Amino acid sequence: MKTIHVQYFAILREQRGLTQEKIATTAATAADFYAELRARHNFTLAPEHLRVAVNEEFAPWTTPLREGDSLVFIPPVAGG
Amino acid sequence: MKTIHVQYFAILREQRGLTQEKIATTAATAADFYAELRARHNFTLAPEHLRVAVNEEFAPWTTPLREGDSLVFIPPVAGG
Amino acid sequence: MFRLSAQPLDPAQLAHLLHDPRAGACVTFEGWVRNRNEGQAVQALDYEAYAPLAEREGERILAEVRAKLPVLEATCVHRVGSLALGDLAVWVGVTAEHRGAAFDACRMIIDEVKARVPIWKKEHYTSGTTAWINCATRGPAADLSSPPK
Amino acid sequence: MFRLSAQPLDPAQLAHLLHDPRAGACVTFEGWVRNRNEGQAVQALDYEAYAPLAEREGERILAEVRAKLPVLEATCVHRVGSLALGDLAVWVGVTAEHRGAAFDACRMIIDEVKARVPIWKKEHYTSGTTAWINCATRGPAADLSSPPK
Repeated sequence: MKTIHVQYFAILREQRGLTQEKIATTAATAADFYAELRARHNFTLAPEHLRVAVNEEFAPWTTPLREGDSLVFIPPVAGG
Repeated sequence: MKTIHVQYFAILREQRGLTQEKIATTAATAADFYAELRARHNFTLAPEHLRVAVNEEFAPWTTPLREGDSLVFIPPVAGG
Repeated sequence: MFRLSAQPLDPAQLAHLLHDPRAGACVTFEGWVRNRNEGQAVQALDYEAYAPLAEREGERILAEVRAKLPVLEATCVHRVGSLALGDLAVWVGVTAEHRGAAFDACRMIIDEVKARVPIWKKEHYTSGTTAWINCATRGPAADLSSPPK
Repeated sequence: MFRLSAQPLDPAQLAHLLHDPRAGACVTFEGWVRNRNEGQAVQALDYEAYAPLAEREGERILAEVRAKLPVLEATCVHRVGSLALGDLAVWVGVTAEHRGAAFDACRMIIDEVKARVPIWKKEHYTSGTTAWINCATRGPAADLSSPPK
């Protein structure tokens, strides 16, 4: 069991109804963790449309989670 | 014999030492007229490096001269 | 320099930062909030950013462009928050000795910023609906995420 | 609109003329007097134009670009007279719904203006010599036309 800090932005923030939370999880990787959250909160975006950031840096979905990691799931961007 | 109004710009103005003049000439075309002026004033620019404007519009070198025409010989441009 | 701004952008002030006696060319791009997008009448929009990563990714883009092209200065500032029609959403300014590099760099920066920097745009339509751009799912799901107000 | 100006150009004021609720992109080009050209240290320069034809040819360029690309507004103003280092020599501004057309049009305008509009530039070098750009003849003739002062 690890405690992970998640921040939500844009459509994920609206779908979750929160800007951030701490979650205890047994998920091994960032991908497993998103699958868990998506099932729980009915996020509409499939993981292939997202990127993930671990500790404020883009990271592979296969990144193993460590205690205290900070995660952000990045919906398709639309600056400009 | 026709009277032609000539305006000089840039390097031609400096080489002629005048901004404009009226010239009586027997030259038949714009090309003949430049050849006449070039010989008289030692203009350094060959006609292939110039364009000519007749009555405020670009024109072919073969344009016949008419009484009262206004001519400008256009050195290579360098705006911007 | 890449940065996010919650305050309105002042192009004249931003351009001042680019002055350089070696510069012969300055190309700027301004992205404005326009009144239509893909056939829908837009009323306003919100930009939201994941600031620490957005700023880092923005700086990386500027560094990449500087490594590829002979530019003197390159700056990008992106608004966050609520914007009205006609507001300036993003400003990019590039100086170079010659115009070719300034045009190419300016375009590369805005293209990369739009593709890579974690900034999101929510459009508010005059119809009362909203949409997170590029996040629409097919069919009714898009409406579930943005009910008419 | 294409025009010549004997007065300093104000980019902020010029950009204001381009505002349009349909515009999503505004690209500007500024040509500045830089301190070197082809290895020579520049001190100042003069621009001279054949005004009636310059304005007509400039308007033709803008019309051609508007016929080729989906732009909303396109403006170019060129300085004439004596300019100092860092002064703004030419300003081009283009708005369009989308950035691709704005970038392409802005670049096409400045390229064509430099190639076709009867405006001439005389550079004054710190060495005391001068040159009419693009008018140099080979060897000593160039010096005859611009003796050291």
